[in-house]
Amino acid sequence: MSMSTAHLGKVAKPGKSVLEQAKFAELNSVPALLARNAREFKNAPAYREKEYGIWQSWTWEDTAEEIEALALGLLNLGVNEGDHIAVIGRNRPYLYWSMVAAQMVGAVPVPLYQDANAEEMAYVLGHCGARFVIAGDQEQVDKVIEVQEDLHQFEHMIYLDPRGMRKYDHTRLHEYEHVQVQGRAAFDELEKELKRRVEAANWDTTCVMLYTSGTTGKPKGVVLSNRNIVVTAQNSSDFDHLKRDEEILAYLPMAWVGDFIFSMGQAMWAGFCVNCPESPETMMTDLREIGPSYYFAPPRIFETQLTQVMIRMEDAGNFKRKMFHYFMEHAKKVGPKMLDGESVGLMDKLKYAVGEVTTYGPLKSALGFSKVRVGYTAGEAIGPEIFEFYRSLGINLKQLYGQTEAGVFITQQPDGQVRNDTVGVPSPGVEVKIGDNGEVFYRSPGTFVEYYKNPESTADTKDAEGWVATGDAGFFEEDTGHLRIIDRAKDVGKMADGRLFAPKYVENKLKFFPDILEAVVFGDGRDTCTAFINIDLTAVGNWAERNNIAYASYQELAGHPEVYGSIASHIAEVNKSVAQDPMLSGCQIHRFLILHKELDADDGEMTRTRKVRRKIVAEKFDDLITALYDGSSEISTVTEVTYEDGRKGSISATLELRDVEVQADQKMAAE
Amino acid sequence: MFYNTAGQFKTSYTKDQSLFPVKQDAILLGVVLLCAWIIFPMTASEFTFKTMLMPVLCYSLAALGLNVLTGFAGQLSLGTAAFMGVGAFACYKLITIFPEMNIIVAILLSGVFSSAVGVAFGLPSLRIKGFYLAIATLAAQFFLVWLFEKWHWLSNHNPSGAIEVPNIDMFGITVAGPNAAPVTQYYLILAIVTLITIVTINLTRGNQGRIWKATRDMDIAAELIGINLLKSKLTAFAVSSYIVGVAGALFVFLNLGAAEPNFFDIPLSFKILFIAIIGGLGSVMGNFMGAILIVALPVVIKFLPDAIGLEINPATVEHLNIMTVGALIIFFLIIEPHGLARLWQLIREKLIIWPFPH
Amino acid sequence: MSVTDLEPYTTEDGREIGGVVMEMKNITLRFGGVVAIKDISFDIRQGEIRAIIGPNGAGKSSMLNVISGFYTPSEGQVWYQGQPRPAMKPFEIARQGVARTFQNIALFEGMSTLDNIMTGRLTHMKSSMLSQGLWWGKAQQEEAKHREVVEKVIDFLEIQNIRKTPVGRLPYGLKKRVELARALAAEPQILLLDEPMAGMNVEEKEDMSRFILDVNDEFGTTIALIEHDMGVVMDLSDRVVVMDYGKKIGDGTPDEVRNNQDVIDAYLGVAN
Amino acid sequence: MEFLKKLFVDPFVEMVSYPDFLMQVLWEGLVSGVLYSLIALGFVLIFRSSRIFNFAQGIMVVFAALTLVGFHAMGIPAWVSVIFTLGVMALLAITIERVVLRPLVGQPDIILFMATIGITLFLIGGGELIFGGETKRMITSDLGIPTGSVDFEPFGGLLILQHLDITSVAAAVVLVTGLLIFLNKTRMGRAIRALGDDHQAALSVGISLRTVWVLVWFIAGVIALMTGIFWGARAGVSFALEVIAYKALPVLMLGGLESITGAIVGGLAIGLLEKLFEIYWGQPLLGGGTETWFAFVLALIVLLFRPQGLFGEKIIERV
Repeated sequence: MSMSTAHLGKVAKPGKSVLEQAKFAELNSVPALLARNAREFKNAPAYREKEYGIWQSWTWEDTAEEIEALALGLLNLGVNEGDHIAVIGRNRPYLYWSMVAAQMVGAVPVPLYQDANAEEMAYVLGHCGARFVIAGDQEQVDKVIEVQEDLHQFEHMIYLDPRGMRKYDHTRLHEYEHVQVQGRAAFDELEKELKRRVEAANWDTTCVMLYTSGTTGKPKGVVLSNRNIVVTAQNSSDFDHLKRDEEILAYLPMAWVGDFIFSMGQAMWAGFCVNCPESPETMMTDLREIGPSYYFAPPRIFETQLTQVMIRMEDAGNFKRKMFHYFMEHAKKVGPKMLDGESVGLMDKLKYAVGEVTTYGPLKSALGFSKVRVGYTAGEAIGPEIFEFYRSLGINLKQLYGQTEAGVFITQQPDGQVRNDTVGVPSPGVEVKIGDNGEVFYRSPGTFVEYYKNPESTADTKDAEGWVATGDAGFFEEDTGHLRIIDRAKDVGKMADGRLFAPKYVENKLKFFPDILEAVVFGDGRDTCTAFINIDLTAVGNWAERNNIAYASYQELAGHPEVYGSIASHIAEVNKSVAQDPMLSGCQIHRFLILHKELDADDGEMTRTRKVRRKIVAEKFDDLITALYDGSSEISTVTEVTYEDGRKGSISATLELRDVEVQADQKMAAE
Repeated sequence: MFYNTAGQFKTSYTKDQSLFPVKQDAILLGVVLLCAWIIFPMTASEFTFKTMLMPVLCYSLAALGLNVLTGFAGQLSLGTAAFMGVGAFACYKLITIFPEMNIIVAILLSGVFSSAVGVAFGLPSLRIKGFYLAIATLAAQFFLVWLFEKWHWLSNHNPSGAIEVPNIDMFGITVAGPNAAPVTQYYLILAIVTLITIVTINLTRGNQGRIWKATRDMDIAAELIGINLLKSKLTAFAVSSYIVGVAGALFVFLNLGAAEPNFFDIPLSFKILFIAIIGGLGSVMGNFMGAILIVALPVVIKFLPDAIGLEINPATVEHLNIMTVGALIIFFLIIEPHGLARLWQLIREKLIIWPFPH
Repeated sequence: MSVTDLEPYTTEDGREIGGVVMEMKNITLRFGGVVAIKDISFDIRQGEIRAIIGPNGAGKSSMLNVISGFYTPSEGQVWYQGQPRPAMKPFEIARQGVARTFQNIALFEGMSTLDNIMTGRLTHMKSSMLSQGLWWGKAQQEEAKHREVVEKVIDFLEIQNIRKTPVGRLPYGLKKRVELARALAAEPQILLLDEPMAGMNVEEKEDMSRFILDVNDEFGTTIALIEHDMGVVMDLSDRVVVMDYGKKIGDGTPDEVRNNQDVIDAYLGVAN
Repeated sequence: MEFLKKLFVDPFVEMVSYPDFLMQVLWEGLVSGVLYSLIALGFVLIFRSSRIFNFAQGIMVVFAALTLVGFHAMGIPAWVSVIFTLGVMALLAITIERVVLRPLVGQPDIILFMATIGITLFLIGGGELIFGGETKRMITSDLGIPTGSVDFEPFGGLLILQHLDITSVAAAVVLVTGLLIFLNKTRMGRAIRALGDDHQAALSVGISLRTVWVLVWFIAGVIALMTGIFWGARAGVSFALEVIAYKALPVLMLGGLESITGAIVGGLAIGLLEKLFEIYWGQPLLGGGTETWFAFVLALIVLLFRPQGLFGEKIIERV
């Protein structure tokens, strides 16, 4: 057996590399940025990956060499300009490089969600007509092989991790390193062609194609040009003063536009280092080790972390717990103010300093946030307590509003103007307007080119002047100029009595309670609103454990009368708050039930980014909705579920339906 | 708390295996070294040098030597003092026979003799294990001390068998003997102790350290994965006895100035063993903590009654001291059998995950 | 495929099986008056997975201990790489490329997972005590070089997240895996596994089987294992030796052994 | 040649020439040996029942003797003092079990060993604090132990047997016999013996481990008192006596840590041999004082050839 430590030797550089030779008129493509970085930042770290116990590092020079070798290898394999190259796998430097290498040879990189099942993968691969696939490991290779019969354009697959691959038929399979080795070997023949292709890129050629998960229907391929990505990266980097020495952790799906902008666009523009975790399981450890200075996470992650903090603190000794609560109380009072640059009293400052040593500092260290200079959350509304918790620790956490079609940025919060309920001001270079129906429109250099092979949808979304409909309803606050989002424009409906029905608005309020994981509100065109609730197993389970409540399953816990009671009181509280606003007061929830299963992407009830697919849920649980409105107090139902391994099964349950206290419409009554 | 490790990531094995992968530990050690090298010498009185600082260092070094054998290689020894004696007597003979020899060289060389004797008494370790071996090391203890007394050549025929250190110069400065300045001697001891400590840390964290620990943890498995047990044990005896011998020579030549054979008797062996155990078996830094405790304790017991105005005669102090040490050993074994070093490790871990309990 | 055919061949799943790498010739082992092994002969071929099975007390463990050199046979000889193996100490045999795991986990409890696996490399490490004491330079480089090999093993066996955990804190199943890692790190010619699945639950057994197959497959390591879980053995191994009361009662492919009447009587009959 | 003659011939010539002196030497060796055996027996009992290598055994001897003398000095009649002292030893056993052993159950052997060294120091310090450091006289006559001697004249020479020594040998024989009967015939005794082989089995007899521990430590205390009385009568009572405790250690090496027979035979052998060596080789050739180490070196050499000791069974190692 051999576990030789020698790597496949790099062939000595045969002369000036293509990236060094190529002439770029402007910094108008990712390869052009790479060439600049290799030239100017040379030995600064560009990528790191935790592997084999240490952070393997590549400088910008190394990176350029690696990417060019792969690009040559791709040419050698016969990649044509305009070909689509799918990239599937967890965040690894090699896969980021694959995307740049694809751009170098004039092909279009198409990153895919690695947890997509074979069927979903087949659709995307077929839709974009990928001739080449670059896969991370055996698992991804197997998925593609499973569906390759139906993919008429698919020709070659390159895999990264050779483990378990030895016995595969290698007529159409290639190992990543071998592709590079062959590419390097063919340098002399391919040099000219590669140079030509690299130089052929311009502002309007395609940089990347990203599939949006889409809340309804099949995913759409969003074509983003070099202009979209590079200009957006430049503007947003300037906005937050991102520099070469930032550290980020690349752990969000590579197929998601956010990751592409942060880990590719901004990283290439600003020249900072992208760090990839060892594995999803070690993500938190890796985060702590790296200590990123620039960090992005969806609200869900912040929420999970906060829940973890609270649970762990529950187990702490009396002294520590008291200390924690005492200083957190103080932090809530002065932390956000200090972050926004407001002045606070000397005593408060001193107390905060003590808190920093004993509580905030250690907490930030434990969470890996010690060095975060700029943090963002987006995708959904974040709970005010959660948002405030992180801000009060002194973490500069901000919100932004964006979408794939915009190359992420539409609005974002400048430093010092951070609030929970707005999404900030239009990003640099972005114009925003509000339509007659309240829908938000934008126009920017980041605005996407088109939906691939889908001119109708393109036309539906983007008008001739370049304005893009976001599909969200919102308004600008008059005094601050900040944008506030209410809900999806198409989800904002009318109650039977004509008042506004904004389910998301209510759902978000509900989800701010730690024991509510998801909520789905119904009521469009009806007299009253009702809701499905998903409890948060971690939070509720923990509560059950502390109160010695035994339960055998999620289902049993969900149906527990005490759980019902506490959820009912949460809803009543939300009703009070909803009732404040006359336009929305019709959205108070009159009846609810707690679902017997978690909404799940595998069952099609949510998107892969964990947004609820409202329509599918409504269809699937039709019987439950009927019961919510017919006054019955109990209903038996059978639901089909898909297990992790793809098998299907069904679960049956009898659910309780419960009424909730609602507020009389105070203002209307008063008038 | 204090241990914020965010951003301290390692990009090479060399860095990951460095002495202090965590920055804060390096800072802490820096502070300790600063105290040892600059602050203490600037502030200490002659008395403090002679009765506190220097004995702490010598005891630490001897305990470090014992720890190599017992803590790392798992071979319990009760004969440490005798090997210190071998070092001291060897050094005495070296400077008698070669009066021109540099004292540092003589001290470092005297360890070679104790090392050789250690290997000889270590030979049975392959066949004799555990407590049987511990008793066997007592053979060395009693035999060697007897030899120091009876073999008058060792003490240049001093009828009492005692050795007395003459005045010795090095580069024009008196470093040993009655005329030497304590601060000079302190620095010499400190330098040698620092050097040997660093070398020992290196030995114990690398391949040799793993070989010893494997021998200690499970000798049968160790042999079956390719460890030559005899070699492993004998190297442990050799290295351990070397360090112990140097500690003995240092103690007598640079601190005490004279010693009788029975100074190296079994109570000293036990004292070193306590230091190693209270400090923590299998630890390097623990020896220093243990030594500080054991040396400081009598002083505290002596001065504490004074401080609160109690008159206690010296004999009583001595008895109280012995009793307290005994109680302390039991106390430490009960609260943390792995010694002060482990205690510090636990505190450190707590600080790292602070404010979380786990 | 017949057992006596010693030409190299390729298995159905594409593994290369070579010539005989080790051969037991008429091994007898006695402890005082007790005969643990009685006149047993069999061979182990390059690249194969060879199992030794038998009911409790059949002498399997003693056989493995003879192979690893822990016991010296009272009679008979072990031939290794075409030569009779002279009487040697166990550590010398380990240095010839024979690595093993233990039925009752024999990890070094005072060390971390990483250090335990690093001990597997010690037969390959050369730097002197002196250079180790000085550390910076040769010893440090050597340490890093071997760490790299060890990390590949850690990656292979998927134990990255327990790298720096003291092994004393690990659950049983993981300890077994760390033991395998330690043996693998030695890059052995022959890997001996002493009841690798004893005391494991079904899931852990599946994992362990996969790792054993992967090791054999990826590195071509010759593996000899003893195990009394018949199902697992039959799935894993190329050839099986069956022992009972210290005697060999069967030898052949899993299918042959399964149909051997002596084996059915002595072992399967009892087990089922 | 001359040297070899001194080493191998002269001593034996000496022995044969003065057989009465040889007998005297053997007798004294035997007396010491009996006391070594007693102390070793204390060790073995404790080791068998709790795997504790009780380093404090020697100091218990001194402590017991000091307590006895101390009580007597307070004007308490000698035999009442003995009973009080036994009470103190019982108290000590209970205290040690509660304060030291119970919290340390399950720790590695070396930790327990260290704890007994801690006990040793505590007892030394405590004993000196209470009773003072100076050497005291054992209350031999108050206890009714005869102090005269019996003289024989074998082979025309002179052999003097001290009454004290005869009494101590006799008392030791009685004590050991009693102990053996206790260990073999009573339920409790069998439990103690069983504990050495199998904790579970001992527990199934229905006797709690703690009771057994207190009991063996108390028995060790009784043995200590007895040893203390006789040794103290010969050499005075002070902490210098602890050296005899070290003598029990090579006895244990020779006889094995768990063998009661080994302790007895080993003790006698070492007592005899070290005396012979000292008189016939040590004093004429080596300047004397060899008793401090002879027993250890002897045991070491024996162990090199028989690692399991004289009475241990051959160990078959398993993995």
